[in-house]
Amino acid sequence: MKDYFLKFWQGLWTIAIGMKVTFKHLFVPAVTIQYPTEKPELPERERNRLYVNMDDCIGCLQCERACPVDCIEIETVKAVPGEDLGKTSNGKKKALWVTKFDIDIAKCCYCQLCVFPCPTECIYMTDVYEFSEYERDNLIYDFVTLTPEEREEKKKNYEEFLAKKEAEKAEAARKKAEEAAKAKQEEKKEDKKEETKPEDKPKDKEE
Amino acid sequence: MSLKTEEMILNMGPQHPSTHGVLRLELKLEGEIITDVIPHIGYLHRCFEKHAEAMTYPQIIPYTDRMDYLASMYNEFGYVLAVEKLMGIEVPERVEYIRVIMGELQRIASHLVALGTYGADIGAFTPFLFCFRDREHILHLFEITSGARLLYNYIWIGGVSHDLHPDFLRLTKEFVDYFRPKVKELNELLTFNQIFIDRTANVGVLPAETAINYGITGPNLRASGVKWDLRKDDPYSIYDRFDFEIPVGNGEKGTCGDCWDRYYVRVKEMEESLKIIEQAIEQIPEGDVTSAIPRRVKPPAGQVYSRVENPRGELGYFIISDGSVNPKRVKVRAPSFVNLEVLGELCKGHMVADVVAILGSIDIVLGEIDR
Amino acid sequence: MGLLDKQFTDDNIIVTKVEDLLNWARLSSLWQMGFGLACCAIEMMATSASHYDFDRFGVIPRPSPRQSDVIIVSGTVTLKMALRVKRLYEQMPDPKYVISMGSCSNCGGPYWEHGYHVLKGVDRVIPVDVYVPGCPPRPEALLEGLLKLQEKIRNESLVNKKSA
Amino acid sequence: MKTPEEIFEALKNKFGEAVINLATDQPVDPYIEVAPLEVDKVCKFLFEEEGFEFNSLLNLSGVDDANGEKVKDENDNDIIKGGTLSVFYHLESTIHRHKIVLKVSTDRENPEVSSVEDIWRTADWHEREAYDMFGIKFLNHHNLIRILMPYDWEAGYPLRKDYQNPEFYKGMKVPY
Amino acid sequence: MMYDWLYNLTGSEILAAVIQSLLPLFLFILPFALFAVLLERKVSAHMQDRLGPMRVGYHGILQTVADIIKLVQKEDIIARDNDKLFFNLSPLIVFMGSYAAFAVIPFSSVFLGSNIDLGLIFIVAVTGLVVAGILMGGWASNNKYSLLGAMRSAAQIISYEIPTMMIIIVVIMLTGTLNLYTMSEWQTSYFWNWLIFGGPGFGLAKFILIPFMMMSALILFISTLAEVNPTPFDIPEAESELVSGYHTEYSGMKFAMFFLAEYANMFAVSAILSALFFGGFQSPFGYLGNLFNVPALIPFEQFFWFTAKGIFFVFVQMWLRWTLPRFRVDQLMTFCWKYLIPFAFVILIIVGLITVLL
Repeated sequence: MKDYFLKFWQGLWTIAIGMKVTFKHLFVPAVTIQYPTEKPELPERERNRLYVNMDDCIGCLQCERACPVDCIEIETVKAVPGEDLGKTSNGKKKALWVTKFDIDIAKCCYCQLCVFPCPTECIYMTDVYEFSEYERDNLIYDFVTLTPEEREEKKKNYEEFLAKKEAEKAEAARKKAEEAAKAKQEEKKEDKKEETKPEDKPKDKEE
Repeated sequence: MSLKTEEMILNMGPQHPSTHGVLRLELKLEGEIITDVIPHIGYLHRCFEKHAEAMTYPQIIPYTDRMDYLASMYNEFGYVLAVEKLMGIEVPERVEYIRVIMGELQRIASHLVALGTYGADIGAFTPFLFCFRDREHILHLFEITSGARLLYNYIWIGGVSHDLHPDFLRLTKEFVDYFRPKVKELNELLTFNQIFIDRTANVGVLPAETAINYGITGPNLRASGVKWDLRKDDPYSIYDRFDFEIPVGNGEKGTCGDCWDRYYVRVKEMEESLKIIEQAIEQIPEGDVTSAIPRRVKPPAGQVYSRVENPRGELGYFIISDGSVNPKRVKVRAPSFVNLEVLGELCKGHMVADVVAILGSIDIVLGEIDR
Repeated sequence: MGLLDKQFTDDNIIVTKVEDLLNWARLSSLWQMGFGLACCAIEMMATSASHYDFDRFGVIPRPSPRQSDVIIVSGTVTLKMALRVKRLYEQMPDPKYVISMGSCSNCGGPYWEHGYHVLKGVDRVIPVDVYVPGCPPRPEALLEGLLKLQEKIRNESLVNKKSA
Repeated sequence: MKTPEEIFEALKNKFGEAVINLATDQPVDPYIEVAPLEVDKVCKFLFEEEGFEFNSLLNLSGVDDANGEKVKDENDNDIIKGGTLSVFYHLESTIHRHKIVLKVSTDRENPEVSSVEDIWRTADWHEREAYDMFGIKFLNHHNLIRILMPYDWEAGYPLRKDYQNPEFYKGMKVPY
Repeated sequence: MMYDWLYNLTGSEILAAVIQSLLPLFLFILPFALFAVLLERKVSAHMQDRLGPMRVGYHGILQTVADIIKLVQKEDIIARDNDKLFFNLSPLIVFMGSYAAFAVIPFSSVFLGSNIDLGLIFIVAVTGLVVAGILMGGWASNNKYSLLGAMRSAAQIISYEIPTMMIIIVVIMLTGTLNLYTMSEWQTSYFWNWLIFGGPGFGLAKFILIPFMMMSALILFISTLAEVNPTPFDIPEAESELVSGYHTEYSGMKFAMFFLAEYANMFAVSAILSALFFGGFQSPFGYLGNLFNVPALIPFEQFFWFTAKGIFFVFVQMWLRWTLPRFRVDQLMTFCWKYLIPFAFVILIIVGLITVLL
């Protein structure tokens, strides 16, 4: 009988304490940050959207290798010797044209593993977090500063350069082959005079 | 004339306000009384182990965060200890202290979510919001140091990615003083509320032997009266330098090992963690945190099993390496995966409302169960 | 749309006035279906908690799909779960919207390459209105996604349905 | 507190050839190799024996050793033939505070291991997961069905090294 | 009063009676229900340190208007194998049940729905109708959760009507009338004449009665509360267990009817409690009208005091809703049968003795 009343009294008492707590909180000022009007100031190590400062990027593919999700795709084209690609901020000479550098931010898991290995610190995470889209494809960011024609043109003149080099090499090889052939003809002339082993000479010529 | 009652099968389906994520419970009901509960999992199976075999060791850390997304700092801690044990790396003192502070802050944040959602499952919505309001302070601490709110990739193999923020220690001190009265307020509002006690005392009683046989660990095991905490019984990192008690359930409001004990053990554990953080803040030495981080992580061929005291129980990493840069196999012993098995046995004979109470008291996270 | 399924021929003043009112009503009381999958669900809960307060925008978490207007797919949609998401979407009454929150539901996120059990993007199963990137997106990013959705609803028109 | 060597000696003279050897070459923890069909008797012994009392199974993990030889199957993706699948058991006694690791290897074509489910109740889901991921059949397990993957997933066992993604599953494109 | 004025305005009794009973509904209760939804969200927000609706109109004033207009636009889903008749009928009956109670409640001495003598019995009978509506809704939605929710709500409402009836008998013993209007008149204006302080007139009976009157006011508040399902007793639509109980399958305007019926019920409960124990429309400190002897002012003052008391008790209900966890079904029953009914019975006997002896 005693615990019957004790439980009834305890029920009322603990409910009263609980209500005191919530009533007290009616007068505690709200902690809400009213987002669209007051934007919170974020700490400087904040990790939200990736940004690549393209004129510092030397196309070393470190970030592409470090990314666990493989959401960075980079294509580089070697520069033709004559071209001048300018210097990175810390004075390193650039040797590669970066023709394709796009980050699929929809796949990115914001783990910051790509920021640490970058030698010129050109890829880093900004504190921009407002970039939701209506279309999924606008989330693939293309960071290259060259216009599409420039990229084609860079590729084209690299191929020409390659083709030119090929041509020179082929020519050089052909010239060498002619000299070798001429040298062989002189030997053959002398050999004809001495008539030593005729059968192995034709084999050399065929190789 | 016995009334022929036909058994009703009720699906608390993958989308249900109180299944803590995507878990399907198949309840066999007689009226309101439950005869059997079959949990169906796998709705969040994200193939962690397949990813672990395709990534290098440092690249796996972001994926360990996403397993138990409420205690991701502790997942990283467990994984990194396993790899360091395999490679035999010695970590500087300051890093050990940073890891302990971060781990204990994460334990408080994870318990706050557990207690908050438990209150919401029982019906009281205000404690849920109070717990989340206090948790925001911890998230702010994590944000100024590592840059992210929930998934950090902060603890690396051999060190941590950034040193502590200049005013991190001051803010943590402020948080500890701010949070102690808040725990008392939560107790007043929910823990000692008679309706809450009626709903949770003597519900889902887990005796000690079945707990050990089912491999239950963490607050659920300690609530059944077994004093087993890896920080004391199998000490890793520098936990042996701090003095703190292990709260154990003693059946204060009902039989020992019921839902109320599991809830109250977590509340007291938060207070213990506050003590650890205070001691760690005083003793933290100066030093460089990234000195022991190896350029390329290439452990020798072999296998290691290392375990840590995750807020939900014993989190074990079993790593087999074949000497190359990628591990051959990483198996995770997730505490929630093991704790959920006992649900079927705990819920027999209870009512539908109790299933929600018992499930909330075991405090599972689906990311960890399905991996 | 329930009461107003009749076809309207052209845009006249009355329609645009009524249209603004209906759009305003729809966008200022988007009832969200309490449906969390993974880590983004925790950020969604943090958004409805005291610091960021979803309720300011008129968004209440409703337990059942029948009473909800917007389904925020927050977390990884696996193949086993995709069929349920599709059924839930079909159970919602008609003027319904979808916010895909987080990298995982946008396109499979960190699990796109080796995730054999992960659906690569929820837009393969249900039509998505707004993609909120982030892993997990900050609560403010989710609020900004909601504002974008509200913009989209604001210039929806009765005459040519779902034109925007 | 028993060291792995003592445990190995006790098992060796109790079970003879069922217990194969104690491997201590690789770093960190030594493990005892056991024949696949006797593993439940060994575990029963370890569970009940006076000095051992391993009352808690920490972890049961399937591993694809991938030590068979690679061969091309019909549509030219490589398949591992032969070789073994193994299962690791991590046991611990909370009374004596000692731990031991058991390893069981079965061949890859039809892997069969006897189940320890009736000794430790926690083994039930671990074994179902090993079956789901590797296809290791656990004999006399009361309900050996898939646990993580959908129940009607017939595209093989995902965690094997030579697993290929199916093209479609219920009308949804699986690969990216 | 209002009836005679309407009668000579319209000339026919039926029309006057209809307008008179419709007036409280459209003029006061519907706008109050809209206001109560917003009040609930604001109160619950500030109790949880947050702000509640802010962006819809100034400080969220138009929030409920937007909700209702949106609910009108929603598609009205009736599943294929729902029981069509009962599915559509159920929200109507619940809506009707909770609004009919206002026909009898006196808003002020002049403005009164219909002054019937069986006021209290009519209210209990009509709130009993809500049970039928909920059962119909639960059964017709052909959904396991709704069925469970409906079964629970039937058990809960029926078993909580017993303590309500007992307390009503206690009140009738003291006031001698069932008519709410005469009861409010009887508790004349100053607050010490209210029934909770033992009713008008001085004497030993008044002081002995005070503790019992307070206990019976508490029991009446708890048991009528249980019929309206706010959180300590909201087992029928327990959000975390039964998805949302009997109105899981309802969408669009049908759900809006359930939604508004619930808030109207909240006001009905607080109106009954204030009418019985807290002097209905009597002002606690006498009337300004008498002070400046402007008799026309009194009805408006009374109306003000009536709504003030109503809103205060609605606030107390919200306060309870956002603090307390939820009962389990069997605990709900034990609380009713083992605690409320014995206490009500003891009070019944003692008050009976007091009225007989003194």
